[in-house]
Amino acid sequence: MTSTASEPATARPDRADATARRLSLLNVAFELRAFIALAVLVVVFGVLSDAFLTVPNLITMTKHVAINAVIALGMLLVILKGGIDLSVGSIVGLSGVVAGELLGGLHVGGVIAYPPVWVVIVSCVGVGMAVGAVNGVLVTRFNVAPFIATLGMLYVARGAALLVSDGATYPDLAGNPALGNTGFGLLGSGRPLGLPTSIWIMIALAAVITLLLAKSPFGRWLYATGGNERAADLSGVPIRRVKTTVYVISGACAAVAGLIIASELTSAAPQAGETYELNAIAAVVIGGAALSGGRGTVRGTLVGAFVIGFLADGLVLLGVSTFWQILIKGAVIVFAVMLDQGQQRFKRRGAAAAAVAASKKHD
Amino acid sequence: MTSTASEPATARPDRADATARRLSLLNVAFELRAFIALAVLVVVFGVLSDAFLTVPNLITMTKHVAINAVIALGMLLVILKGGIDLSVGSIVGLSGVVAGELLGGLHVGGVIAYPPVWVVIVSCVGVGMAVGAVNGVLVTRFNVAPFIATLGMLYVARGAALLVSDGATYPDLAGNPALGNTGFGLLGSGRPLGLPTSIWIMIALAAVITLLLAKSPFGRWLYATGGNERAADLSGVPIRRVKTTVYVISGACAAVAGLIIASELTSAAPQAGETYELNAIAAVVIGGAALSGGRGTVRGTLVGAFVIGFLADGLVLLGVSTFWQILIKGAVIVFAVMLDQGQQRFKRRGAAAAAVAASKKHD
Amino acid sequence: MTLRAREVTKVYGGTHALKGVDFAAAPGRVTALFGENGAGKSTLMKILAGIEQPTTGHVELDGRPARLVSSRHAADLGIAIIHQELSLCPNLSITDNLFLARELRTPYGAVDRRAQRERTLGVLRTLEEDLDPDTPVADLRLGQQQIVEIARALLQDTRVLIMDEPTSALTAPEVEVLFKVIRDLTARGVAVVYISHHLDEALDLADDVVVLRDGALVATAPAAEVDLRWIVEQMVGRDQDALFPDREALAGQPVLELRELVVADPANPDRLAVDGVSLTLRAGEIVGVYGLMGSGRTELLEALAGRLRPASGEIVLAGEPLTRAGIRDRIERGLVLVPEDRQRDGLVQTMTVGENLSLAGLHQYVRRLFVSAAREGEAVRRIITDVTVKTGGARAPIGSLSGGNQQKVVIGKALLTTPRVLLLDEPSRGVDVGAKADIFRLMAEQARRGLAVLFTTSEAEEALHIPDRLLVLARGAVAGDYRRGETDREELMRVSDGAANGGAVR
Amino acid sequence: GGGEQPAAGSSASGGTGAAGGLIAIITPSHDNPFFKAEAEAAQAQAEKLGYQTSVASHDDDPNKQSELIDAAISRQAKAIVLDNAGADASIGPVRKATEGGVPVFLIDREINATGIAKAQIVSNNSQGAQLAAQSFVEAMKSKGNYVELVGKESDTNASVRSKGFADVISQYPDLKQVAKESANWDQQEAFTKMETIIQKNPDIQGVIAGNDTMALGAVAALKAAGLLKKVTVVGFDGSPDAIAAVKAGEMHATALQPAALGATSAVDQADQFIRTGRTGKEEKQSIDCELVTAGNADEFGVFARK
Ligand SMILES: Nc1ncnc2c1ncn2[C@@H]1O[C@H](COP(=O)(O)OP(=O)(O)OP(=O)(O)O)[C@@H](O)[C@H]1O
Ligand SMILES: Nc1ncnc2c1ncn2[C@@H]1O[C@H](COP(=O)(O)OP(=O)(O)OP(=O)(O)O)[C@@H](O)[C@H]1O
Ligand SMILES: [Mg+2]
Ligand SMILES: [Mg+2]
Repeated sequence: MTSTASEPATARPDRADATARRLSLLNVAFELRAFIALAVLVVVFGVLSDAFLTVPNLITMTKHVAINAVIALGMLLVILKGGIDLSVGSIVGLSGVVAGELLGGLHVGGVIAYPPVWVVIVSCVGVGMAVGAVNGVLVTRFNVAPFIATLGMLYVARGAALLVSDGATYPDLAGNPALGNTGFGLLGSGRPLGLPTSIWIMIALAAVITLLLAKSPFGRWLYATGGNERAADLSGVPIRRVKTTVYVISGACAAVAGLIIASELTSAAPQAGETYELNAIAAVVIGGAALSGGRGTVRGTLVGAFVIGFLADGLVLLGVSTFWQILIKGAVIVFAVMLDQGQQRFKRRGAAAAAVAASKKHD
Repeated sequence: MTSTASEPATARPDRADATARRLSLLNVAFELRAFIALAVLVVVFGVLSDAFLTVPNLITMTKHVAINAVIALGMLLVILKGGIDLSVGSIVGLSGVVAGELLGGLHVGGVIAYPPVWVVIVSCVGVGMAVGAVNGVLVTRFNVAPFIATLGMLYVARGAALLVSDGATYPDLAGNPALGNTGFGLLGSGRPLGLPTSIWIMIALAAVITLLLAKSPFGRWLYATGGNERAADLSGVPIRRVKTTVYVISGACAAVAGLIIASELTSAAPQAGETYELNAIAAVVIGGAALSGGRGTVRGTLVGAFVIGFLADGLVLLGVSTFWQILIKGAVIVFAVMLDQGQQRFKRRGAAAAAVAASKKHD
Repeated sequence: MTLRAREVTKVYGGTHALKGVDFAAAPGRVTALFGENGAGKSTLMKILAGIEQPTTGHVELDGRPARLVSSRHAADLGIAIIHQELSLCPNLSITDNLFLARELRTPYGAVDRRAQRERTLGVLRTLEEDLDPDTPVADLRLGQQQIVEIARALLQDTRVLIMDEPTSALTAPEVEVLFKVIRDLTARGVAVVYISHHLDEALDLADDVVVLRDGALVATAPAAEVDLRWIVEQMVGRDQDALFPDREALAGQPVLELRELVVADPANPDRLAVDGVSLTLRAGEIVGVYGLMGSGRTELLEALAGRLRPASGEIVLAGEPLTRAGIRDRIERGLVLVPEDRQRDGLVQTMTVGENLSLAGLHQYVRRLFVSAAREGEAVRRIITDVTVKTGGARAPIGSLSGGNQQKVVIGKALLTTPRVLLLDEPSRGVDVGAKADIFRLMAEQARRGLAVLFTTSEAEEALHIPDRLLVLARGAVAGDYRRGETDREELMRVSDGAANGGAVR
Repeated sequence: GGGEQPAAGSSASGGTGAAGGLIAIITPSHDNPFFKAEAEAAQAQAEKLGYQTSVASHDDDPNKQSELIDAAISRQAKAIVLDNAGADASIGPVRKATEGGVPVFLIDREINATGIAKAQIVSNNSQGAQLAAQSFVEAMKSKGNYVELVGKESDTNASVRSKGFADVISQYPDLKQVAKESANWDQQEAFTKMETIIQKNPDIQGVIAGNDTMALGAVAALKAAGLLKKVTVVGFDGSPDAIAAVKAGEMHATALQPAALGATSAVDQADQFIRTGRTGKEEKQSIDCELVTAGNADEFGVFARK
């Protein structure tokens, strides 16, 4: 270094060092962003309400979270790809309606056949996958923007649900032992090992998708497609298949959520699931995923779903008015995502300060 | 050319030529895509319903279109920038509520002041602009993705509308001559030159925005920001100001729509405008705009709004069941956008075929 | 006006892009700035043009410290920059791009389109470019876009003009026009900073020479006193290895055959990008494709890789027709492309170095449905050594590598698919001399192992020295076909230029 | 706009003496069985009387309602049968229709104005709520903790019913309301909120809900928590699903609104008005709700006595 540089250098290192250290602390704090938002919620509600931090309440809230989490996990895949799926809420409704229709019996040439519950479940998931496949084809073959393709299917699937059910709610999905189609209710009310089935479904799905993303070629393809579609394409990634697949999985997840809801209520309404897509997207984004694709994790998405779910239930426990609930929800969504941005800015600044400090020391 | 190639070459030109000609005809047909969708609707409904093509009905339908068109014109600017504004529906509700509150009188230190109608209108538009400004700040200063920022504000603005009105509807906005605040109803029921005020507002707004986009530097900046934000930034385009401005305009447009609705109904409900953002986005995209930004026109957006509005009213005229209406709406959205894609693909294929044909002739 | 950087340091994340650099651009002189990829040339220029702020140090204008808060601010002070990466708005017309954020206005405040159009025509005339000012930039080929970028800088009332690789996409005649314009400007007292990896070209033009290495300024000299050798030495900090390794041609069996391949130009379907190309590629052979911008090299390679669908013709790989196969299929059968634009087509920026390397050959590491971390890791480590990628490890983010090293990652990715035919589209573009030599060595090495290599280049020297066989493309058709040593620079220019004059427009 | 349609105008004021023409039936979304039943009853009656019909739903969006009314005016409908989208927000559109020459017959929900609509035939929400609350109090033996689920808070019927409940229950000091939460008329939301409320107040003996959909959501939550046996659930509407639940002993009672009756009566009066220019009835007519309990559940069908 020349002598002109050394003078300021003697004065600066400590300051730069201190800044770097302070920022790196902040950094660690922000790293856990979504977790922090969650922790803040838990602490605030825990203090304000005795009922909040009890085991049964935590289980109940987690059960509520599970529905959004299941949809959000499918949404995560779509968002990782750089897409968005607005049709999931309608698929929730359609799936329930199909379950209701099938449990009520199929007219096959004059006689009524009652498919067993597993057939019903498979069919509902199949319907969800079919809607997802249409989304996928619209996006990949017809180059329709995901927002618009799935917006269209939002209306189409909802219309279909209303037409199938003729607008009515299927009242009793408990089945009839005589017809061999009981057991549907277990999905909602069963409690293997003391936890509601829906929580197990969420855990299993999260595990499968984590594995899929971390270990399978598909996961790698998905991150690559979301990160840079052209590069992925030239590397031989079957991008159309990847894209179609994520919509299909997202449709399946939404259908599962629809089944859980129908099973919990042992009834199925065609208007179920309205605006659920917004909650799912919010969970994924609060969980740190980028809407532009290529960035996001299962863990983050789960935490995002917990933030949204705990917030809603906590406000109910506190008896906050519905109107405030709506407003607070919006504020929390924006705020959680701002935290993320703040984190990244601090990270950049911290790293720069640290590097300057380090370089000064080497001189 | 080698002789091996000349054999198929003699056979190919005619076929290629014919293909090229056929495709270029198709091309012209597709050029008018959104217009065609509209024309098809008009013809179909005109044939199926006597009432459809009457002057009063066309005026009525256009009046209905105007509300969505006003919101969509604001949305167009946001989409041109490459953003999206999900909060417009809630702003519609909030704007009406603010009008209701102000027309009901302001408590200023013990006395109640009744602001004149123009103050009320300015205030409502101001509130819409304020929500838009918050969107803009979140997007530009805090780097929150537009989808998420405006999703948050969707809830915040709706919550605010419900809180201000305490969930109630403001019943009578006609004003009181004694208080000097009459005239609010004219916005909705006035008919200057035989056309409802809302149609004039739509026309005026469309003219202003067309001028803005075509003639003003701001228009260039907006297209540039949507086309390549980095390049625009490097060129010295004040991209933050451009981005913030479009959200503010979008908020203002939504507020105007809210005023029109409140004035037509001479009452204001806090839940007004729910899901209107989806109709506005659909209109803009059907009108040929790209959600990725930089492409879109006022004319297209208007046609898109007419497609959506005429479709809704036409289906009602035909007495199509609500459930089918929902499904058909989704299908039309997807189909109209597919037309666009199809057009572009045919264009490419047609030109390629023509080039091959031309080159073979020269040989 | 003298623009000066004083003790400028710039840190990005953990990277030191600049370490206390002093630099000055003097009025009426061309200062050429040299350095390897990642030496910090662009960063220094961005600081001088107000796009980036220095981490420490400052900028001086005529001896007084100046804080350039934005590119706009710098432009208002008379500092214009032509960016290395094109920064145009594809959806706007040429005129709109030229006047973006500096619109001429009518008395009513509207954009004065007529005046803008006139002045656009004027500046395009200066650059001897016959373009309609209303053409959307998206419809221009890369070279024409670069001309627009240059025209924009010329339109401003410039006192300091910074040109960061302005000629990377220009044809030889276009470069000559540009040089003429630059000389006019310096004669009027404008200070010009010129950056290029075409060292000879830059040295020709320069009055002063400045060399950066690893973010530090290592040498300054008048251009008259130095030669290419010296510059290269300063850049790499050692004697340069031979750029073009000696090798024996060892052509084996034919692996790839093209018959009468015709490809439409995807950007402008009215013309054919590839017009009836036939070619046989043999194992162990390196074939070069030389041509000007727009001669159709990229389209030829993209059609081979399966990215573009040929309008007619046949592609045969090892006896099997490939014409209908998809990209993935071709990769598995041994045909892989290293694309021209590594940022856009080569790399996934959100993934690590290792994940990028293994992406195309991932299927080889799959065990029972899952990617075996052990196998993948081993392959990645091996290839990092083989292609000599300088990186902090397989887990480093891809963005942390310099351009040359990123290019090596793209090549490494292709090699990990165990190809039979390696297609490289301008593998040396925007890559510094050191990395260039590495890449050519790699190509020779792969050919020795029996790969067939097909690469494109815009540099005559490379075209003459690297390949065993050289094709010259002009207007999408084969205009020349030579064995090594059968041709020279002049003939190349003539063959490719002649076609450019006849066919550049439509 | 219908000022320029003298033909329609005269029919509204004077009557044509003949049946025939179009009757527009506009209700909230048919995904609620109540509105579907009422629309279908009106349609059937109108067609029986020789009218064409058009059936549409405004989805509780006042603006969409206004548009549907515009459409009816342009089609020169003879009458509109309307279940409106808000007591205040609907005044303007109803006035517009009346001034446009199309008489409006309101069913199920009133508007906050008289003299505009030709008839307002509403089930007596207040009376029904009091009926339900009375039965609730009896089943609770006048004491215990209870939860109230309120409908969409921006909907008038939600507050009218809530007030009706309170009018009765507030007279019994031993009945303690431990939570009052809006579930937006929605089953899934009622389920979720009920589950959460149970966490805070496991010791509840009763749930009273502003409609049956929410009541059934609460039933599902209570069932899942194993509390249903101990908790009295009372709803409102008398939907077939709720009646089935009452029969099964899962709900204690519901107040049935005779939807079909109101709708049929509205069409009859419209017909009368079209032919004679008079309905022959007061504008405001209220139809009393009926209480459905296990004892009389078999007597009821789809929003009507069998
Ligand atoms: N925005 C950025 N963020 C992080 N690192 C950066 C950024 N821009 C440049 N760098 C890093 O700074 C160093 C210098 O980059 P710079 O672009 O100035 O090199 P250059 O000399 O222009 O190279 P080339 O010849 O390839 O254009 C490189 O290591 C590069 O990776
Ligand atoms: N309209 C366009 N928009 C964007 N890029 C274009 C356009 N036209 C051509 N290009 C790009 O410009 C380059 C030159 O065109 P082309 O591919 O036809 O010739 P080439 O011989 O491959 O030239 P080179 O490889 O030297 O760029 C290519 O990379 C091509 O993708
Ligand atoms: Mg550079
Ligand atoms: Mg090329």
